[in-house]
Amino acid sequence: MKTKYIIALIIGLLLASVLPLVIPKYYTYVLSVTICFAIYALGYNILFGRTGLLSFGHALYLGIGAYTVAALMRPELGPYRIFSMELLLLAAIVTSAIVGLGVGALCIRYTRIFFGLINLGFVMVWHALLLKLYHITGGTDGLPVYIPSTLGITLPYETFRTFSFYYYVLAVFLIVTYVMWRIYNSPFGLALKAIRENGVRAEFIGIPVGRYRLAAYVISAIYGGIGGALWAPLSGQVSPDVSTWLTSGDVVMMNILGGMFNFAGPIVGAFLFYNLKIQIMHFTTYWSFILGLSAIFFVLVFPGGIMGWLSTKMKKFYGQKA
Amino acid sequence: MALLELERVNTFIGSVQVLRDISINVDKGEIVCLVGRNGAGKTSTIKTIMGLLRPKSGTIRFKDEDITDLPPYRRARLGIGLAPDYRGIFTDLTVEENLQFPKWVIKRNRNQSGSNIEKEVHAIFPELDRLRKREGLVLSGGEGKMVATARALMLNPELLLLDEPLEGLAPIVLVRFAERIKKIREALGIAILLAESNIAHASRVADRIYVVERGEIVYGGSVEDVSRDEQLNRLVRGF
Amino acid sequence: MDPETVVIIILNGMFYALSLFLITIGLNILYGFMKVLNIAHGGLYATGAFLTWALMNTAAKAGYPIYILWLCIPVGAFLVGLLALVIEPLLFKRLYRLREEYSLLATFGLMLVFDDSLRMIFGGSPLSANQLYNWMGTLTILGKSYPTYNFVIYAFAIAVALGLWIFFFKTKMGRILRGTAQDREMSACLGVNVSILYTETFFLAVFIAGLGGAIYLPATNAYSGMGFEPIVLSFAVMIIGGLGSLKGALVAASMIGLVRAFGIALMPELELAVVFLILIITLIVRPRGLFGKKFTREEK
Amino acid sequence: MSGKTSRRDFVKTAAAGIVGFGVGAGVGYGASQMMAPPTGVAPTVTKTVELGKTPRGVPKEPIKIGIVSWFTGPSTMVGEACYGGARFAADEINKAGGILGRKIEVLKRDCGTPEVTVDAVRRFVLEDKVDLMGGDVGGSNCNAIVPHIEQLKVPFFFQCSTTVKEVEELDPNPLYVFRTGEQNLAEPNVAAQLIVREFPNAKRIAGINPDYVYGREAMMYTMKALNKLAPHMESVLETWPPLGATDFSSHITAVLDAKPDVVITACWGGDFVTFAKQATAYGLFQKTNVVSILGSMALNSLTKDIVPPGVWMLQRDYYFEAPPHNLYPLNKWFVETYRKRENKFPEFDVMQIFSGIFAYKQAVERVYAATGSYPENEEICRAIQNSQVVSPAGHRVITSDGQFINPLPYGKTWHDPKYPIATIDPKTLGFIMPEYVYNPKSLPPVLQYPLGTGMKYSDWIASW
Repeated sequence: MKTKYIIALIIGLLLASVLPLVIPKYYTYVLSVTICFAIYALGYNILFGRTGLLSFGHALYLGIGAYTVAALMRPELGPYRIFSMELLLLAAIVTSAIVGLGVGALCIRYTRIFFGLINLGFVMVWHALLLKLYHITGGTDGLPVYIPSTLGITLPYETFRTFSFYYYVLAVFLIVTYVMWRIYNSPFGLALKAIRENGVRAEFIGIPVGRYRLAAYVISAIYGGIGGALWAPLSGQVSPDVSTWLTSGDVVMMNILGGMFNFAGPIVGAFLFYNLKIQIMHFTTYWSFILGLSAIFFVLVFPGGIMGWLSTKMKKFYGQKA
Repeated sequence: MALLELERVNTFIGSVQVLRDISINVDKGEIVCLVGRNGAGKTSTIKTIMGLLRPKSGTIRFKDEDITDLPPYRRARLGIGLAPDYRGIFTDLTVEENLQFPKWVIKRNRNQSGSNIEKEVHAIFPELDRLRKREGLVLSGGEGKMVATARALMLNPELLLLDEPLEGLAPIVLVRFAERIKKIREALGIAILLAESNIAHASRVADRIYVVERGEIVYGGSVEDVSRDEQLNRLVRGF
Repeated sequence: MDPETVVIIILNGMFYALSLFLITIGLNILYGFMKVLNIAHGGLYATGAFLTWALMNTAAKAGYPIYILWLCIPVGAFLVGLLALVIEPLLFKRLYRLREEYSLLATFGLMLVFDDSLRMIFGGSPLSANQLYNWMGTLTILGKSYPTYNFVIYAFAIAVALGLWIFFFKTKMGRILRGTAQDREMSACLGVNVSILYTETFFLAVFIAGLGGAIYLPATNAYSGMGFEPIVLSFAVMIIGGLGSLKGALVAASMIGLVRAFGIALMPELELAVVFLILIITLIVRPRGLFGKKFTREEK
Repeated sequence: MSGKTSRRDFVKTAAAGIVGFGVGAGVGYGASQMMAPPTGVAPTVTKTVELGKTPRGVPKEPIKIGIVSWFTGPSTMVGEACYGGARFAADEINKAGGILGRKIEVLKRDCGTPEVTVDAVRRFVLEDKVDLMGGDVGGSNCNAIVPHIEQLKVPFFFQCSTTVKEVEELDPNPLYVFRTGEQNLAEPNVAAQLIVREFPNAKRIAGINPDYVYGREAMMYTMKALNKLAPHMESVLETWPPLGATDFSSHITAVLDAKPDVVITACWGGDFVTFAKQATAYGLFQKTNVVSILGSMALNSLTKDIVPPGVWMLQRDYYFEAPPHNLYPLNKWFVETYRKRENKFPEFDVMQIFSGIFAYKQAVERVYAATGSYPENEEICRAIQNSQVVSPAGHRVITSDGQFINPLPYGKTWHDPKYPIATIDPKTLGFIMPEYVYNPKSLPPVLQYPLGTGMKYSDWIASW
């Protein structure tokens, strides 16, 4: 059983590493962006799918990660500008963790729609500040993001975005996915599941529900920050529209499309959502029409998401065999 | 001829079977009691009769009409009234509004005695006058049971379903309420099917008793027979 | 700032507030009765504006008298209501059973569909129908010009608020609705056809949103994407005022409208942030909102 | 029909790449006052020849033009104008045989937010392999994509969205970036001149401007220029409604409360329509004078009942009645043909992308004629720089930093029963000539804005 997984993993990795050599340049870039969103969605799911808290403002952390990177690269900083991607990632992790801790401490007392909307409130305040503090954040312009150095090497524009950074993003993705896998299977991760099923009962059996929810919140905030920090140099530009309630809706969509009760669900969902969007946008300017219809379709037909549907199919298949 | 007839009804909640081959009948003007322990299937039977649970197989007939597939509101309009175990008082509305509710919904009453039913109900429950303006939220347990029962009667039903009407009442109130149930039959001549977990209480009001255990009817017969059957008594008591 | 200007600012604040109010009522009704948080409500508001534009434009081109143009407003709203009769059985009926996040996502999808359909049908340019606005002319209040049409909106919104209050608290239908909102099983057992009642309620909520769009059309204009901004502010209004509270919606909408109007005059940099700060503070200090009911254990 | 002949003339004229004052341009309004045409083709050509490259044949595949602009949201009309103008140009060129036989295809992609715009541009280049791009994307998006365009090395013809920040900081020495309309720095300057000329006694100035880089710059530079030209004028209030606002009443009230003599607004598109309607009701136009900097972008939505007579409107660089149709048949043909195609009057975006594409065509043909080799993007861009093009709005000179130089029409709005929309009263229609655009005090002492020296615009104003 274990060897089967390892073989699958190695095949997947090989595939992932030769892919940029095969597919068109633009799609390497798209793939890298997808991976950033996958990290973001994966982090979101520990809150949403695992702990059962629906936040309608998680783009806050994507924005914080992205803006941290952009802000530290600002020319105004002169000699203090930071170009090392590793340092930038670290900074994004620290800021998103701090903000996550603060916001989370205020949020975790609530569940359901109240939790969702208090987060919406925070993302909109953050959005309003980005928009209105024109001199610091660039207002609607946002901030340009320059090409960072990865492991001390700075590469030219094209190579960076359409080739080298892909591997960097992929590496980070593998690390954080492994970490998340460990978290899911730790006693803490299982306790979160108990909290989702029944918060009151979880409290009775001695789980510190509040603290665990907060921890889950901070973890998801950090993942959002990492996703944003990696995405920013790929995009080359950040603007306040990264963090709105609408973009917060995107991550919910990714999780539900992929299947929020499945570990791989958000990853599949992010891949599906972003590429669907890119492809539809290619054909028509009425892309949001089709995106909207597919959201409705998925909710009604595959409420468990792609992975949920697949895993029940698999179970049936294997169940019959056995 | 039977007013209500259940024939080999099987009901599931999710994948759990809660009723197994239930066959009961209630005649016109009869008070029938379902007796059983908590979780034996009394409430599920009543919900199935009301249409809140859909049986997987079997038929339910009311006044010789097959109502197995009718939604609850159609059954209510046909003449089945329910006072559920949780009382189901609309807490936002006053007692008066709660009582008027069925009348607003069903504009034309089944038979022409519609205007009298209100008087009759008030005659049976004179305390209602006092509660009239009270909000549903501030009723005591006994008052709540009374309002729920009275409200079900306002539908002018031919069959009244009472789920645990005596549960949790103080002894004096209980005796009084049991008398009221009998009075309802006397005044309106309708059939009553009630669920109860105590055989002694049941025998106060019922003409006939069905004993339910694990979703099955284990006994059906007269009150006297049940009271004498020590084995059944033990089964229902649980010790 | 002279006192006359303060009066005008208050009026301006209410102008904005009442549009939020009209959307929030619908949201409140839908959440209160069906526990569906309908993001697509913004799209229905926009549809109201666009359909009314189509009617008014046709009527004006055909040279119909002004009262016909007035008539376009309720007719436009009614047409949006008819739309509700289609989407409710097709989509929303299936959502009532699902978890909140699913209905959020589905209505979000519906919002996108609405927005794009409107653009497909009406094109991307903003559409204006100024006949009524111009016909009403300008009023002088304390020496300041003020559009007379705005008073139509004030009167209208107050009428809607009063009408709804009477409807919910004084009519049979309204009280049946309130009972059903609390316990749909029980009211079904008392003979209520909940399915039809839900459709009717949905019609009512959508009709009000459509009316909101229709009545604001002469004063602003209809453009694609117009549903997105008010819907998020309406969520804020709904939470601040308290879920399901009519009074709360009115008070909270006024609060946001006034904060915004004075914000623009006094501290334009922070106007938008303040609105959401109010939301956050409300949720922290008083999560059930200003006029919301106490939560039951299950709701917490 | 005269339109047909004119069109053929036009296509021929442009195709031949006549440098100087062509037949159409000869009658072009103010053409004689254009700057002396510099010549920039020769160095490029010689360079290519010197390098001794093997000549490149004309590629078989069609030329792809990618239009990046708004195709969703409240500014959709802008995208439609750009796309309509590009298709118009493409159809005309294709009818006449294409560019060296290559047909033109027009693609479009939505811009939306800055990141989306960057992505759209990148996708056009990397995936669709477009030959040139164009579009009006707004100031914020423009600032975002300019650095990427220079890296992606595909020419981009901006319509009207370039900002002072872009010109001065982000891309001071553009190669691939072309501005087919005036830079944003031109308008505030012209607005200031207009105010000084029309309202010499005004003291209090207020602004209602959209809250993004364009609105901010428009207000800031107008005030800078006014401080120099008329130091007695001061800004009493500046309000910033968001882009896409539906309710301006609070902003209008605040402005009225400040009792200004002149109100400057850079609201455009749907915003201007709503603004105009609400401002009328609040009596803004009666109580004060309004100068609109970009209101004409709402041209087709300005039905006669919205715009009150007497708003001074700056027309960026093209207004469909100028040059007058009787004097300049090319414009007449342009307006009439466009109306037939789209049932709309051409906004300046239409004209700008149209002339941009013709400048591109002209450059390709010219370099090919000189070298016998199909030019690379860099060569094409160098050939466009310092060239000239005949446009429906008159003759256009393109500077070494990719700026199309042109006069700015302005005038007071009124309603001509001939048209279903509000138009400019011909009696007030005037032009501010390019040299004045960059030289407000041509009244002595004469100061020329040192184009191409990299001098900052604010420094220049300060030096008046």
